[in-house]
Amino acid sequence: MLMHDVELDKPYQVLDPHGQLVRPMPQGLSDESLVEWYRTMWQTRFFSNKVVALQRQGRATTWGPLIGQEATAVGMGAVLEPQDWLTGSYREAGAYFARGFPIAGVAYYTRGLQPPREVCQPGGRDFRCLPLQIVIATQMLHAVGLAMAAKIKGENSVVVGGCGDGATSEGDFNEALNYAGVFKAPAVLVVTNNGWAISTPRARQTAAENLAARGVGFGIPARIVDGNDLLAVYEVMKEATDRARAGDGPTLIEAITYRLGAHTTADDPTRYRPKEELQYWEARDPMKRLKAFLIERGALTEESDAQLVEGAEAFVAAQVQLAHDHPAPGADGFFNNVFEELTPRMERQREDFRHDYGLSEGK
Amino acid sequence: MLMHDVELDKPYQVLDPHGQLVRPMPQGLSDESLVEWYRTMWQTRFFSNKVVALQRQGRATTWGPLIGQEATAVGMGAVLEPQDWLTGSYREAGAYFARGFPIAGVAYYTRGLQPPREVCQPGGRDFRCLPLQIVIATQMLHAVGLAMAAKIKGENSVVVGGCGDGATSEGDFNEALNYAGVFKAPAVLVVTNNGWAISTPRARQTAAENLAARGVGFGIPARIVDGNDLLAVYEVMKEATDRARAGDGPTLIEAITYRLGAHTTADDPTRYRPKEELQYWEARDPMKRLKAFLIERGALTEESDAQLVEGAEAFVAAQVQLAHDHPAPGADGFFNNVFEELTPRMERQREDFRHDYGLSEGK
Amino acid sequence: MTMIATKFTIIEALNQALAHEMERDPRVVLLGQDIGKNGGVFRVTDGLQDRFGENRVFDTPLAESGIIGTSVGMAINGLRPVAEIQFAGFIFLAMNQLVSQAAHMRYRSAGQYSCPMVIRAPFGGGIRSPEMHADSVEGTFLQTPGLKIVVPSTPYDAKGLLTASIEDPDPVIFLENIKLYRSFKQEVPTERYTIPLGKAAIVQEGQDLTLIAYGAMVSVATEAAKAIKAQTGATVEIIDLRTIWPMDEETIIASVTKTGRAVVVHEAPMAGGVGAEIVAIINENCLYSLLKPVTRVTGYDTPFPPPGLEDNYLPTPARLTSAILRTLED
Amino acid sequence: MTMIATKFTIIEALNQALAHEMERDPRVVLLGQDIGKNGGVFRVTDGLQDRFGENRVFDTPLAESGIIGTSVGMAINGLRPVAEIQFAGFIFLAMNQLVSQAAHMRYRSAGQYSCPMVIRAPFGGGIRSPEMHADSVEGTFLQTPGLKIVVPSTPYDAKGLLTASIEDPDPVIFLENIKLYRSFKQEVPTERYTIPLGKAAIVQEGQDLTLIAYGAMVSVATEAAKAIKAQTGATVEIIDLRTIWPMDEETIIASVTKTGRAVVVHEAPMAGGVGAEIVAIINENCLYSLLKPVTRVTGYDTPFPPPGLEDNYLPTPARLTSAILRTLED
Ligand SMILES: Cc1ncc(C[n+]2csc(CCOP(=O)(O)OP(=O)(O)O)c2C)c(N)n1
Ligand SMILES: Cc1ncc(C[n+]2csc(CCOP(=O)(O)OP(=O)(O)O)c2C)c(N)n1
Ligand SMILES: [Mg+2]
Ligand SMILES: [Mg+2]
Repeated sequence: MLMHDVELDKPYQVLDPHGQLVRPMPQGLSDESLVEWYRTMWQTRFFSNKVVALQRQGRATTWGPLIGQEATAVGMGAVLEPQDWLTGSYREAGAYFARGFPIAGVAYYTRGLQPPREVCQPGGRDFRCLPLQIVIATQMLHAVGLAMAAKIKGENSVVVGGCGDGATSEGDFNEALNYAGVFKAPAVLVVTNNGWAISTPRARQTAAENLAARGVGFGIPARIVDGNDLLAVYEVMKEATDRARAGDGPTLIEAITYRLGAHTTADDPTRYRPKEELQYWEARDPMKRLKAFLIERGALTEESDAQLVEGAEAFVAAQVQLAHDHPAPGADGFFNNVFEELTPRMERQREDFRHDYGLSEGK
Repeated sequence: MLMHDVELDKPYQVLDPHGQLVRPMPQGLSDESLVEWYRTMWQTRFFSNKVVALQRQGRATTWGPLIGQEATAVGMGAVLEPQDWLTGSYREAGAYFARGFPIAGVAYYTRGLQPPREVCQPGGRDFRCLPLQIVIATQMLHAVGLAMAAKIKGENSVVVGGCGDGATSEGDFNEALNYAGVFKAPAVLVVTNNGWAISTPRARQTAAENLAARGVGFGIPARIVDGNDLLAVYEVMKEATDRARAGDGPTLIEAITYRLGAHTTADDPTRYRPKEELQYWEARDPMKRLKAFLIERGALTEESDAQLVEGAEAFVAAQVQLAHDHPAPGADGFFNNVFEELTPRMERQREDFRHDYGLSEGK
Repeated sequence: MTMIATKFTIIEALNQALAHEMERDPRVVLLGQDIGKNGGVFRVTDGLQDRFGENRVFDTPLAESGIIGTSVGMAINGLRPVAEIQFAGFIFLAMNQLVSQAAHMRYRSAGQYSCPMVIRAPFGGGIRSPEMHADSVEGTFLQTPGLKIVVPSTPYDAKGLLTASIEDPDPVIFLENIKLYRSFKQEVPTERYTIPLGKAAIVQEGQDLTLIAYGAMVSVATEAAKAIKAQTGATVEIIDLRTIWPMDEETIIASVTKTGRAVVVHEAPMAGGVGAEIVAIINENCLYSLLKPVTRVTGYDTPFPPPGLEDNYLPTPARLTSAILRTLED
Repeated sequence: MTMIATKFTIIEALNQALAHEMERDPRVVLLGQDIGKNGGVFRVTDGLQDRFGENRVFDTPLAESGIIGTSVGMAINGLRPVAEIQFAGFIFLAMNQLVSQAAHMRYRSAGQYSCPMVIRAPFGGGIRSPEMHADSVEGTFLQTPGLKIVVPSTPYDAKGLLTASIEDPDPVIFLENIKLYRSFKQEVPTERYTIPLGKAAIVQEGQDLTLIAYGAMVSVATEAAKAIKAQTGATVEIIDLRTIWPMDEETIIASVTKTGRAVVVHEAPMAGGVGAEIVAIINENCLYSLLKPVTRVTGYDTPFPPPGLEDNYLPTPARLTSAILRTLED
């Protein structure tokens, strides 16, 4: 089913925008899992909206909304096994949640602080999610490196690296594809094509008709998938991670979706984006599609849905609270973790800082 | 004839290895031009061999031999008009010569000095060849930038950028393809695939079957050409520069050839390269092929060929002599051309240097 | 020529400088991420694409090396590109094109080709921006001969220095403190003018200590100097470098020779920062006038901290004041 | 433990260190361009692919950002990559992965992930190498908190410092002077040993002046010190930094406090080089002991010159001697 040059012009779909199956259900999917992921999609949406609200109140740093992309994100993270790794940009937080990474971890981050181990690894479990990446495309090389290490060590783990459509223009993205191909790394490289890189439309990002075509030139199989269709994303991701796990190497996946929100809380999309486009995509909301399907299937009722949605909101609120209740590092916390140990000069600088800041008796 | 995904697996050929036409002669080619280019190919070979000899005598810096790749190089430079630009790596010197850039310019460079304007631009003509590039792949972005400028200014000039197969792995190469595509730059990006990047074979450089396939992912038409067939290289280059000149945008060209020499005078290819491979390619020497064709065509006789070859060697010797006779910059010459003017501190540093070096009375 | 001056922010002053130069010199083109329709994430290029067309003001793909690398080509082929890097911390993705190419082209071509281009980039802390959005890079580029480094501290300077940078025959990296972008307005002539590169400004004269600053640290310096005056009566001479490289050694040397004491302040980490070079210059030229060691008040030797801790990292008037007090002690 | 020592070049010492660590620690892997079958362009990794297999010693595609970026991933996932950048000047292509990623990973993950990795790269002048093959980059990285910088000057140090670097829990850039690679042999224990990072060596003790050097400049310093001794009878204390960052301030301060005079020497350009930081450290800690300004003998503020002129650019014993003489004057 994975292919080089064929079918690169139409996204793979399982559910149509009305939630009707256009292909058979992917194998091995239980209703429980689907409902679980649907819940995570809602948690992701609520969380994003919550942070936007907090940001407006001055209680969160600049934030890039996740809404509209929940199916891609959750599908990306949902297929992973405990031993796998995940690394993505600020926009892939939903994938982290689907993998189990605590929402509180990202909530803590929005306080403008690096979330500590206790928050990211509750119960001591390392979710193997690298800090959300800000420097566009760099994480794709990390993904390939993580995967190369897994292969060298003979471990049966795969790595998912996620980035945006804009990221595909960076040298690092292309070097990542190339290294993945050459080393047959067990990596799945996922491009969430949400149509825009800030104000730059996909069409100005590259002259190619699609981003999956990039795979050809690096000898990597590629797929285009409807990124608002959780079932399709899941299926394509599953297939790609299975391939990687079986030693058959990397896959490039382009998921077509749309950022319904602003680029970040500092952005004004009305400056560059036609209203009709937004309307078009609002009608293709990934939550609506999955809900319709789950209801038709009987896995959900209007009532249980309302409960689930409410529960998701409450869960998010609790996670955010958890993050805000967790102590901030000391005022001098920024001296930690530069190296494993402070250099003698840093010790002196910290001493001076404490003195200036009134943290210690001083010298 | 230019195409995306088709024919990317067989190099375009006009002459077979025995110099027999397998396709019609490219249109508009005179025998005089062919003989002229054949001469430049010999000049390139003699020049390269001469520098290797000089290097062994300690009279030239490290040098990367050009031999085996003369048809690609000369075909790449031969199609250019005076208003066009050319930029390539150390291995593309033959393209510079075909464009008219003085051999003396490169000979001067092998003295370990930056060739000055008087040597590079005899008669005041700027050949629009950027200094041979050492930092792999960077010149491909310059080529695209030169082309973008030509387009912005509405000038009817095209730009050829040349690099090796190894260079295709660098982020810059891929960014160059992408910018070329997005801005529809009048650029022809030529990859001289000589099979090796130092000791790294093409197959370890990328998992893709060929390098031209890279064009697909950037929306750029691509061609593969037999790089030891001057007629084929010429035709493909002509077509690509014509397209660029007509405003139809960039082309990626992969020329398949072979480096018959060492990577550089510091390299020992027997450490990594099978002897049989060398033998295979020696039998496909681009000079032999073109000679056989020109003789069969009556454009050359064994006798006139011998004369031409002898003349090429003599010409090279004279150019090298010219370069060696041209004065070196002063001992303090390395202070020049950092900025248009020396900064006050550099003035003082130069003064100190002159004093230490005994160049002036000192302070 | 009478100059009409109105009050403008740095953003507006920069926008004016760009508009003037584009008006005047058809070779000037602007490129960068989101600089066209969006006017840049900080709106420095607002309205310029509408005014000068997509041929001269254009968005690029998301690739910094591509921005600088193609600018090198455009500059060689007769244009004067003014490239925006969305945040200075991302210049590292274009480091090779900047260091080994843009800054070396005149040198490696023995003067045949050159790169008259400007790289504009916002930087600096104080606005709780995400990772790598606040990093100061000027110190890193001191080891890049062939590159000029400019950091304005006021709207007036921003306009005059940017104009001079565009006019300059060599590559200039022009670093704009985000915190200053809209923090205050100043009278700025609406006409074109230049402020020469390589010349520092004496922000205020003083007798007792020389305080060397640039960018956002100039106003921190001014506050500290006021506090010192109030607390001790001592007068501080403040030098605003304006151009980091080539550095105006003359002005520094004259001042420190006079005052005998000096403090340097910058946001960048201490190790190998601009402050180190300034101390070295003072050491070489006015050691015998020095009454006390030169004090460096800088970012600490850590990465730029996460936004929630940045206030503790950035030099403040209080920290600077106490450093000055120490340096004024006998 | 008795150590058996034989004479080796730096190349051989480095090769031994790599072999020992690979033998000892299955996490150590080597990657880079042409390091496998070819053994690296300088043969530092000669024979290691044969010995440890392609799984642990492998050639990469020609992409420096890829080398460092994948090393970051490998280090996080439990390996100890030792990456070779073919020439240090090409590290600029990987600058972002090194500065914002490798050096920041521990910091940005609040200590959850780290990058124990070594980047080896040859550098330095004196062998007439092509453009960008001789550039010194250590000064550029002083502004990169989170990165350690090591430059050995002898075979003994090369082995001990590389071993310590591989063992170090944080990223280390390990810069090897090409000129020293095969220039002399020295007794090197065949056993494993480490030389602690962050500690300078006193190459020779002296009373009259402190001469601070590293890498290839150490032997230039030794020659100059000999000349000074012969000409004036003055004794020069030579400090070999070994680790550029974190810098061994203690050793520098103790020495300069004793001698009252100092000269710093490096190949890199003067502006913003390691010398500037050293002068700043001396200024801050031993100004009152200083009898003369500290002198910097460095590359000039120009790009590294073309090979035909490099001898005029590089600090020589003669240039250093005359700078020492000036610094010794009253
Ligand atoms: C290397 C780098 N350059 C520029 C930026 C500024 N920036 C942040 S997000 C963004 C657009 C990213 O677009 P895309 O990859 O499509 O991801 P999306 O935001 O749409 O999820 C840009 C240019 C950055 N963070 N890193
Ligand atoms: C950025 C960079 N990395 C590494 C090198 C060292 N180096 C010089 S030539 C070369 C191989 C180049 O191979 P290819 O692009 O195929 O060109 P060829 O030499 O075969 O013509 C390498 C790795 C370099 N010059 N620049
Ligand atoms: Mg996007
Ligand atoms: Mg090659």
